[in-house]
Amino acid sequence: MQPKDYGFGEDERILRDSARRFLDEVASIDKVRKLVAADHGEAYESATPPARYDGQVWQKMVDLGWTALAVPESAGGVAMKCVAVAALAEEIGRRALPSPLLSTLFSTFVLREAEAAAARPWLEKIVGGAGAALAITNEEGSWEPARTGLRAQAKGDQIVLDGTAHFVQDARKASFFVVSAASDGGVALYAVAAEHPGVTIHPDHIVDLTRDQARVAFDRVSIPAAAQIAPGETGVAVLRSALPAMLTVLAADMTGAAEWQLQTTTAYAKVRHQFDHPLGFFQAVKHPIVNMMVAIDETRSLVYNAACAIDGEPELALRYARMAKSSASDTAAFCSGRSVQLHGGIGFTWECDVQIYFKRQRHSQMLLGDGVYQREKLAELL
Amino acid sequence: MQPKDYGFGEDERILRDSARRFLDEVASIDKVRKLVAADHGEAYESATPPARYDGQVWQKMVDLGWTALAVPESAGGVAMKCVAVAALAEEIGRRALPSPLLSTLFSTFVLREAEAAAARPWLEKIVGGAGAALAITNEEGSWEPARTGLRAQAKGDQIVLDGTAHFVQDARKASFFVVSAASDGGVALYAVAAEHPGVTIHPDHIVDLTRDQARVAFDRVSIPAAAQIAPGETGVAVLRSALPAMLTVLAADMTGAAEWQLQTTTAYAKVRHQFDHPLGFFQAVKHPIVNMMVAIDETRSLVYNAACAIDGEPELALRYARMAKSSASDTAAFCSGRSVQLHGGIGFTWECDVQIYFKRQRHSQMLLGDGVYQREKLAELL
Amino acid sequence: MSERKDTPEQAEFREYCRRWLAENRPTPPPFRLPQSPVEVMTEQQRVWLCAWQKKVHQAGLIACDYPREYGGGGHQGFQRIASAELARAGVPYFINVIGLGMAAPTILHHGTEEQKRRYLPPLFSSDEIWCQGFSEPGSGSDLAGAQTFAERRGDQWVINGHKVWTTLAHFASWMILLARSSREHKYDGLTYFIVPIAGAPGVTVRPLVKMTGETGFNEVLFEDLHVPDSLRLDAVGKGWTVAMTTLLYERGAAESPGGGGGESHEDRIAALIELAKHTRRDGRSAWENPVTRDRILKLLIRVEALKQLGRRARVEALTDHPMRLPLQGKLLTTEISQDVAAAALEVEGMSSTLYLRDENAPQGGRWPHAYMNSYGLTIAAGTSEIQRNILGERVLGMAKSK
Amino acid sequence: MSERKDTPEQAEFREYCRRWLAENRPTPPPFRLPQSPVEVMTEQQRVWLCAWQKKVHQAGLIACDYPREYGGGGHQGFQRIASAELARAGVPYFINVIGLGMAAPTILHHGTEEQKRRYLPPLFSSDEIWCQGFSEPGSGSDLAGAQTFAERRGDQWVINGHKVWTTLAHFASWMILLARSSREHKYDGLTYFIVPIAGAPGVTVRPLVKMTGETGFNEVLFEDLHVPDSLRLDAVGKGWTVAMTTLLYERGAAESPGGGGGESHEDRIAALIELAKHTRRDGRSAWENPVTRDRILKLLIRVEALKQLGRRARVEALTDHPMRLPLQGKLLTTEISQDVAAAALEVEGMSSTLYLRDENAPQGGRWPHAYMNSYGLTIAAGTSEIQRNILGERVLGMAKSK
Repeated sequence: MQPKDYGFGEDERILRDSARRFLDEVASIDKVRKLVAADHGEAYESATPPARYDGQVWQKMVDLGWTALAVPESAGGVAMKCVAVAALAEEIGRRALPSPLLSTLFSTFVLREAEAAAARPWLEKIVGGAGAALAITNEEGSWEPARTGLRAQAKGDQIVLDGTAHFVQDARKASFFVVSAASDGGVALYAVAAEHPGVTIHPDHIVDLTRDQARVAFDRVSIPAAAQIAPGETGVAVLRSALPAMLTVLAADMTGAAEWQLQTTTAYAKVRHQFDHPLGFFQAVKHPIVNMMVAIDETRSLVYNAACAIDGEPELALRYARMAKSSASDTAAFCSGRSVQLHGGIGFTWECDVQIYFKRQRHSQMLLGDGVYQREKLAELL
Repeated sequence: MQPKDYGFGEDERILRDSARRFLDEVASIDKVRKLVAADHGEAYESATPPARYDGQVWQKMVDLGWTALAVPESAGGVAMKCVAVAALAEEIGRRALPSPLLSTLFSTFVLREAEAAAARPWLEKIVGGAGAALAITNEEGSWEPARTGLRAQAKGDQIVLDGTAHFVQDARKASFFVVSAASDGGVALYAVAAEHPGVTIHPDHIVDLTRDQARVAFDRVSIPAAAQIAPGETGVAVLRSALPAMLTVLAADMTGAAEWQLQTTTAYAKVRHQFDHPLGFFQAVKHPIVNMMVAIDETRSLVYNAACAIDGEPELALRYARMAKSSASDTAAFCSGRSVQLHGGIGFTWECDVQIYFKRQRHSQMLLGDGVYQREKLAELL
Repeated sequence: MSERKDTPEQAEFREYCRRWLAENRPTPPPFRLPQSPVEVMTEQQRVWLCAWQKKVHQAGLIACDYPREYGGGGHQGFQRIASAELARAGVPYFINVIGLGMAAPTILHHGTEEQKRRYLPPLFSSDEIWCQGFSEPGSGSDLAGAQTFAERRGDQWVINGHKVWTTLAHFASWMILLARSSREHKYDGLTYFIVPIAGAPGVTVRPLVKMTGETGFNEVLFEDLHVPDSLRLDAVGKGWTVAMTTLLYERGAAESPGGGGGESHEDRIAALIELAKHTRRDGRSAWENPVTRDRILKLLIRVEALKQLGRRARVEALTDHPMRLPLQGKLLTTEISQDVAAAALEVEGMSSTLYLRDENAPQGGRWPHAYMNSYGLTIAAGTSEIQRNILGERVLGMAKSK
Repeated sequence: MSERKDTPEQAEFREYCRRWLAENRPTPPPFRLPQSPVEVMTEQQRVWLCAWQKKVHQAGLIACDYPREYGGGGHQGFQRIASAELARAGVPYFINVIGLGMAAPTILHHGTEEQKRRYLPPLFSSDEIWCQGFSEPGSGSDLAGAQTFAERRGDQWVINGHKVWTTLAHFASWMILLARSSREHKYDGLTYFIVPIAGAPGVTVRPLVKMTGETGFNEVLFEDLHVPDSLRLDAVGKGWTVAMTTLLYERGAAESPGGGGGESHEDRIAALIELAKHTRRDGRSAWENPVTRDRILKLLIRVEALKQLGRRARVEALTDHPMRLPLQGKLLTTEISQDVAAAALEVEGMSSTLYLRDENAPQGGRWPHAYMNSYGLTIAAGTSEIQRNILGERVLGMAKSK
């Protein structure tokens, strides 16, 4: 039975409220701006694009137990509900915080579905604060679990990985990668340390200032066969089982960011005057802002519904998660556009904070597939 | 080379201006309302739905030569440019005039493409004032020329037609039908008098008050083989050649109707006061009305472009005509919705004239295929 | 099975509701019932529906939480249960929708003891049907612009004016009326009355016809209607405040007209998907057309979002502002209804030209009808434009647009 | 081949333009030229572009219809031909875009004989570059709210204030400036000036950075800048009227920045279709995804509509109101640009995260860049919201929204 309150109880509220307080302190917009947008030349003109985040803040997030949240107790985690994780992600998104938390959560979701003994040490590393990232996307940027840019071949008791994973998120903040590769038995999953010989990270020059992204090349990377975390017969299924939580947590992050866009645009519409009235007096400003709110509340409701299904009705989880991400993508596109437009000239400048969220949201919109893609996959579930 | 003025010269202007004067006189909104919307019970509750139009007005339209406009000179017509016909259709649409003119023009476009001696007497009938209608649509409401609800079989020097044509426009205002039927050689075309034995008209109960529509059943309808106006090898091609003009003229009618919706809604926004201001003061009213205008001007520009291509660049005609009808359908949907909404409570009543146009436009939107359909077909032409 | 955190008493009541509804579900009448109570027009329909409401009231499933002395059940938190069970049972709606949804709570909040005792019991039993006199030809969105005038003459009021869109006035014994008692002040010049309709001298009720061709609401003209001062609700000049109470409940009433039988958004989107799967054109179903399907799926997602919005509105920890979600309900409900119907017309293609009486019309011609009716929803009880003003001003705190 | 109804003289001029352009097409410079003149930032770019404009001016393809005594060609109806041939040849744009598009016509309409003789010739040759000082931090859409103050002191004016979004100010010799000369009247308190920028005491030019990470416009601060009264354009208090002249030309200038080289909507939609056909994902191209294709085709149709709108605007018999079509140009152009870029991002999917410097970015990363820049278009020179006000008021005659 569906809990009326999405299972969002006292524990979840405490986690969320403490996260709010912590982030208010360490991740104000001024601090985030200083971190990622101090200088436009450095952001976009450097030969090697930046991958900035605050390592001390990350260490505190680890100390607060955030990397252990989604890890099963058997691997030293606290195994909180997905609604708790979604609530946390919403707060992260609200601050546009650069950190490997989302990527690490995604990796956690995959590892905990793998249920192989080999996955356990990696989960323990995550609890200990190691950042992780998924390397499962091919050069087309496909989000189909069966499509990978890597090939795995058994060589005695070793497995050799070759190829390139594209669009690896937060690659330079991760200590290891969860990798999918085509093997003779199907798509198998592996975990590979970032500093493993043969692994090379080629950073992408991206628009988003709050993430880093890279192609990760694997050149005859040899790992022990025992390090396989899902064999070819189950790799696609494992990725698919992890997908609802990935979609939902990403959508939660986007909801938080969209809410920031709403609040910031509303605040501007109250203080900025034109034609002897605050902007918000004009329906051409007021109504689009209301439409932002309506879109956000639809998305947010779908996010908690999906999270709640992951916690209690797994058979509906993917369906609801696709709905949440479809809605989140469309909401992000709409709110990002309006947040810039309704700020007028200033909204179009580097110095205005809306650009930071605009870019993060455009990036998130495409991650795991945009709205059109989600709906196409949703149709298959009906 | 494309004429800069769409070939809309002096002759075309004179035709259009005289049409305006004539229609101002005979087809004011009050007269049209009296004709089609005097009583809601009669409109929607009669066992046999009404098919009202003003026969005297129709006779005057014939006297003005409107039925001869698109007919080749060889059949006694005046063969004016498509831009002229489009301009006339725009005026008809602006008045939401109930008449068989559009159906008759559609039939003319098909007959004149047939180029068979058999088509000529029917074209002459049209010049003489006979209304005609296409019976080419199956029960699915398909607009693919190759799909028909009728079957033709040769029996000696006779051809026997069986089956039902659906969605026949202005069926009860037509003296004859241009019919497509699957024959052994392909889809062939025939002309059949409405009173021919075996032809039965089953009127549809439709929403639109300004048209009548019917299923036309053909029960062993036997006609001379010489009455075939296009043999099976060419029927589909003939229908396809006629299609650009049909699409364009319909889109022109819809443009005129949308312009009426724009002007009427604008006028209401000027006189109706709420909160101590005329409605048009409020951007929530003003901006949607402006969006109506923008949509209409896009459509109207595409209509004249398509008409001009029909007159001079036939290889581009279908492409441009699909564009015009796609735009017209989307514009009609948008303007119809806004015209009701922005009239507020009164817009939702029978007594308000916007309902007449709303319903005509919803009908036109589907005729010959809606916007999604047009774009799907357009993709095949790129 | 009890739900949520029903108390033992409430669980027992829920059980009672289910049992009663299972045993008393009415057999459908031999004539057509319209889709909603606001379209009820015939005497035959009225009689049948009044009998049904009266029976449910007697069984204690209406007015459960009102005091017993006003015809209620005298309970706490029972109406929520009764309404949920009525909806679940899918039984017919209640005809006295304006009375239950708007007049009753307004009278409860603002009426005198005498007024409550006099008017509420026959309202609940539907012995007296109510209508609402707010809108006028010159004031739709701008309610406070009402010009219907109530002139004080001793202990009488003389009323003259013209109200429109008055649902059910043709059956109504009483109307809740917003009238102007002073021309000097816009908001403070309004006073709220209960006025007699059926048979009252000086009152004319005329049906208005909707664009759908159906009647269902009316215009009401007042020419020197005399009413005693005892029919005034709350103080002279406080009409706007009383009207705000009514409006607070109007949205709720529009959403769930006092009982079950209304079709939910989920039902509607399911019907649309069914339609798309069964509508074939050019060798495939409309559902197989990816562009059409994408449009439908967007709506399916919005319908789920709307449902979850309602669920989330009841979780305090997941709402930021107490009115933020509730105030979105009307806007979303009506706009989604409109979009669903429009999508259905796209699916139907040429068949969407066929109307209610046509035997070949898909699903009985419901979609062109629903599409036209949807404009009633986006206009009535505050247009979508006004709803956006309210959200921008009351929830987000932006400057009033007037 | 001559076109339209070229007179023999015009046909000859067209022929001359084509020949000259064929013979004088510049070889591309060894450094990157930005996509439009408003993004020109380096001295290297400036020198190269000024040389090009000067050469074209000397050849007689700039200012063709201005009187000879102001540096023009003294012809009638030649500029249309020259501009069309420049566009057709696809040669680079002219750097002095603000000067050619806005300052020159404003000076021609409102300047004194001396002003025209002094300022126009070096403007056309790009010996002097111009910028425009209208917007301020506190007044964007509400131009008449300008607070930059010009105080009269004898035959001098002392100017203090702060202008923003001043394209090309970093290279400019002169600025057309809208300033307040009286605080008593909003509209009638404005006066229009020509003021010196480069090297003028009291003037500070600081670059502003766009969200794209590029510079290209500036803020300009005035601290006690002294200018003689001879730099005033038209009468004291007539600044608003003069500014309206400038705005009338601004839209035109924004659309065709004084010469060829700009990419047309047709080029852009063709690039988008090309992108869609070559972007493969999950076993098919983006063009084969019907939902994506439908979105692109809608845009293709709107681009054709926009082109035809321009064609129809020149056919009097097919326009109802002389300003109806021209006033739609800016709104449509900018919103379609935005929609085309957004559709391209959908096509690219994950690759849309890659920016200009990334070697794997499709089509060089142009689309994320174009998408961000498109907000400059929908905001600058009157936001889309303001454009809709103008259309509703000036064309349809609805009440002013303020």
